[in-house]
Amino acid sequence: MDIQLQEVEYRYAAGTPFERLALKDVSFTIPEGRFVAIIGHTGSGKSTIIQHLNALLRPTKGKVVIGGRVVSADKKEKNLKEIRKKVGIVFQFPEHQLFEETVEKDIMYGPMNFGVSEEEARDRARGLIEKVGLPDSVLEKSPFDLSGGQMRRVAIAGVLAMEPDVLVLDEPTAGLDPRGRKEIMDMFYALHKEKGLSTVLVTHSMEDAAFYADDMVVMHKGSVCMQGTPRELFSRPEELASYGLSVPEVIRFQQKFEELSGMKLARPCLTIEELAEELSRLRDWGGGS
Amino acid sequence: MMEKMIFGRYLPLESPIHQLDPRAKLLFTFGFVVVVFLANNVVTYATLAAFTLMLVYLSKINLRFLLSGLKPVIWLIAFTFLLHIFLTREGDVLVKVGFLEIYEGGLRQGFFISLRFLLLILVTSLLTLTTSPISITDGLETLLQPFKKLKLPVHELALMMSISLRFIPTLMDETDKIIKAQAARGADFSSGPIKERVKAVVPLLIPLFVSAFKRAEELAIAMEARGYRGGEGRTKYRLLHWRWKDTVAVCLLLLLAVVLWRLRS
Amino acid sequence: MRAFFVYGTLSEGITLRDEERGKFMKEPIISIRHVYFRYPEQQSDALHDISLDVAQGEWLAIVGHNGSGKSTLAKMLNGLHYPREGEVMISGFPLKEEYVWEIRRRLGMVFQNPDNQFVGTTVQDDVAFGLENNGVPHDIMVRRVEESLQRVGMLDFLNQEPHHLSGGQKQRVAIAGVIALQPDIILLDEATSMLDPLGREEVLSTVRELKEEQKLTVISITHDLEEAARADRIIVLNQGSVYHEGTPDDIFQMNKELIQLGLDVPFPIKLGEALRRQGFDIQGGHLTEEELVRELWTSNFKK
Amino acid sequence: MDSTVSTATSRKTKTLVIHALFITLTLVATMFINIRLPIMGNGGLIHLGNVPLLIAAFVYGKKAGAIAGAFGMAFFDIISGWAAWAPFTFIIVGAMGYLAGLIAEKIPGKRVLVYALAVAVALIIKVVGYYFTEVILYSNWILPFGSIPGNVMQVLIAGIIVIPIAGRLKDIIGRI
Ligand SMILES: Nc1ncnc2c1ncn2[C@@H]1O[C@H](COP(=O)(O)OP(=O)(O)OP(=O)(O)O)[C@@H](O)[C@H]1O
Ligand SMILES: Nc1ncnc2c1ncn2[C@@H]1O[C@H](COP(=O)(O)OP(=O)(O)OP(=O)(O)O)[C@@H](O)[C@H]1O
Ligand SMILES: [Mg+2]
Ligand SMILES: [Mg+2]
Repeated sequence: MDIQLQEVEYRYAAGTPFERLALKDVSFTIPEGRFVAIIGHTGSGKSTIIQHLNALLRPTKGKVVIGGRVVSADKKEKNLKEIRKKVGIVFQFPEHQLFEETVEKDIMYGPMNFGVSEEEARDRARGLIEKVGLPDSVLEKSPFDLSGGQMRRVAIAGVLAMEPDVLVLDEPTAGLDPRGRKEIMDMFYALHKEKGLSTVLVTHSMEDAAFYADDMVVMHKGSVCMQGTPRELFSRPEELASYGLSVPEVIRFQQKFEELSGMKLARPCLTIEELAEELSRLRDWGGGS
Repeated sequence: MMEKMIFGRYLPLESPIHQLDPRAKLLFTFGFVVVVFLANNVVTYATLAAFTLMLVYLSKINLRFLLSGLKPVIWLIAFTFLLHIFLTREGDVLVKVGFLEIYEGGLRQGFFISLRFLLLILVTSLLTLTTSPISITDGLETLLQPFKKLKLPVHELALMMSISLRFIPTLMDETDKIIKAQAARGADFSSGPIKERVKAVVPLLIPLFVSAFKRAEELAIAMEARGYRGGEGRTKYRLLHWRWKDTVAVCLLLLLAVVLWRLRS
Repeated sequence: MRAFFVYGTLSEGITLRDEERGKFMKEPIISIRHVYFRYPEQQSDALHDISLDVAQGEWLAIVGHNGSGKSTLAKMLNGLHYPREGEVMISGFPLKEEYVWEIRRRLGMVFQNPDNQFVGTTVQDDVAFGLENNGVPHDIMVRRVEESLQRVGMLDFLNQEPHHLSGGQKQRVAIAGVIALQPDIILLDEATSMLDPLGREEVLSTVRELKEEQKLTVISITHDLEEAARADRIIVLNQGSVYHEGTPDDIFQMNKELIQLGLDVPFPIKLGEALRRQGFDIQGGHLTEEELVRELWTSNFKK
Repeated sequence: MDSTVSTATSRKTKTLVIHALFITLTLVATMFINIRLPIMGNGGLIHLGNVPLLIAAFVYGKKAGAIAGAFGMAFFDIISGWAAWAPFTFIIVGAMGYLAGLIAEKIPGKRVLVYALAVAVALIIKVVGYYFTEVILYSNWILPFGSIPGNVMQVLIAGIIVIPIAGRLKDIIGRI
């Protein structure tokens, strides 16, 4: 299922004195099965965009096409549930949405809203709790008895339980320690690979964008200002800097090396391993002479 | 989405009324609410209305804007008017349509009471339109000082009000976020039978309260870490200045009271 | 008992006690000796036999996994709870109920969530909050509010309400609120963890400048290794105990061990490893990219 | 010194902050959290402002209930064009919160029944209180009957929502 944004504009509090233009003329596509990262500094409109991906917000101009269904300003769409079932969003600090008496019930809440039977929902909860790296015994506990990181995992399981076709993540690792971050990101990546799940990641971490994404969208003041693969975009560091963004450490290191040595690597490297390999290739081929 | 609207009632303009000390405005408003009840004939009501219009003029607030803010109560005023017309049977019969009779007294009564109502609301609205919530809190705190002797924790009440003001936008945002997070999980807040709708707010309310508890905890810790230990020994950053204008305003109200007292029948 | 009135109505922050304390300046500004702490109704200690010193003017980073006791330690240093056992001296005062207000004036904290520590309805009210609590006279207060906002670069936002500020701006206001009290020590408990990279950098460079200007001692609790790497010294907490203590160089040599502790290894070290695996000639761990670039170049390419 | 965590002041500060946040919650719920009932045409919008006040009363007791109700609702009146009602609201809704809290604190027995009783008492105070308020404001004895159904629905629905979750919330805050 593809999602297309076509010339989307969004104004908060439209028609009041407090109106605020948050998105203007935003067009891009999230192709099925891809991993797309959206980056941009604070207030650039990232969270506003992702709320359009499952019709939580309706554009004030332009349209959003979600797997064939059109959401636009003039048409009041009925039955948005169908869309929301297909596009799952993990919001920032998803642990703030937990409310049920037990972890199991909380995970079952989403699927049951979409008409999944109780047994089926329970099965999904049991299956998922391990996927998010928690022991079975957690299922019977109250979500409020867990640590922050555990709560986050339960909330994520609650979204995964809807079995969406597209998974949207708004800074899913904020506030976790480095190990927690890595575990959660690796889990999303594994899901993406295993199930071919389209994934949209909003992040402030250039490292994560470089490491996980196939495509990147850069936002600035409510517009899309750059689009392309991480390799393309990260080879334009000055431009990124003008939007208040940086490049991953690996790229920064590569730049420093190229500056000092006056040599150029074959391509921008996105991971440490890649950089080490490229460097050794450079050394063997000629740099070392 | 709604965050900036809340303080929308306060219009930061530069007018003689805006510049008054909040204490003066509070006293004036409370006084006015009492004085309004003095009016009981055409002359007194006309005086009162003229006085109110003068206040509106001085505040530099667009009358149309002011009236548009009264939408929620306008129909009530109209309804009061009609009821009084039909239910008061005094004086001559003016109109008679079938069994409905409109008396002169009814018309007058309906008109007066609706007007009184309208004026009350206009003046109280003026207070909130020309005074920021923070100043109102400050003003109330100072006005309530004498009650400290009666063990009323005036300082705590004022701080409580200002913290609650400060958290309005934050908690509204929070509400909005939770509504969206649950909607993304398929919660439906706007259809189905009553029972479903009532049940649908539980996933909103529990997280909202839990986050408020957590906030309270963190905020209290932050306050103590910054040396908060109750009202004793505390100094104040915001100081109010009572000027001659404020005295004039209060005197004006007294004058109005005397005039009305004289003119009422 | 109302001690804060005597020293609190400070004439520009220099108080009797401050001068008295000057004699012992050589001593560490914070010393913690064999401290134990347990939350009520808990089975195990949140802090277990902690001993450490903080020197005046030092930048100390405290790292550790989620739940390792960092915030518990931070709150203790501010007298938000007291040790069950052990001794703590802060800025010349023993950590006891009777001195707690003195300590809080000298050790300012900035917490993680920018929203939950903003008390005032506007920026200036918020900065004034701590001054009001300490009974600072009005004219001094006005000047201090202005000065401290100036220092953190937020003077233009005097009358802004918090919901019109970004997270980074709110944190800078929080810092202004702390330095308005002219403290000796400033303690950041993951103060940048909810910010975007730009906001994070703003806040940290603000603190760095202040530290130089005013000879502050800074303790920063963080998950951000780049931030920790810039400290003078790092303390690693693990399950309520001090696991290791040393310069960033020392700590980051621990490498694999850090990962076991739930932490990460800084980028230059990871890259150094990878390069060595590719047969590059790289000596020990480098903490900065510059060092590594230089060594990589000089000993592998420039022959 | 064994109880090493909360000193007397910190309890006071926390209570203050809790009260402040409940005022805000009452206000926010009154303004923004609505249930649209399928019945009753335009009057079918029921706000949930009574929910936080009842929760404050059940979870934190009479004082919290009174403060949340009195300040939160009166403040709502002031900023949304109902300023003339504010003083009455302050007393009526304050009394609702206070009595609901008092009943929840003092009367033993099955929680659900006690809470139901508290809601019933709050309902009576609201209906009677606003009836007389409007008698004064409209100078009329009949007109105020018009607002009774709305008032009843509001408290009733708040009660239906709060009674099952009050206990749970109390439990949750015990842990965090
Ligand atoms: N509920 C709202 N009401 C009014 N304006 C809003 C609202 N939410 C966001 N905005 C405004 O819209 C713009 C885009 O906000 P958005 O939350 O999408 O940014 P973001 O890129 O997600 O930022 P961050 O990195 O801080 O999460 C900002 O200028 C913001 O102030
Ligand atoms: N109020 C409390 N009551 C009971 N136990 C607590 C309380 N606060 C913290 N703890 C426990 O004390 C331990 C240390 O917690 P602390 O908050 O100090 O960790 P931290 O290192 O700051 O973690 P993080 O990186 O998540 O902020 C944890 O096991 C935690 O569960
Ligand atoms: Mg966002
Ligand atoms: Mg912590």
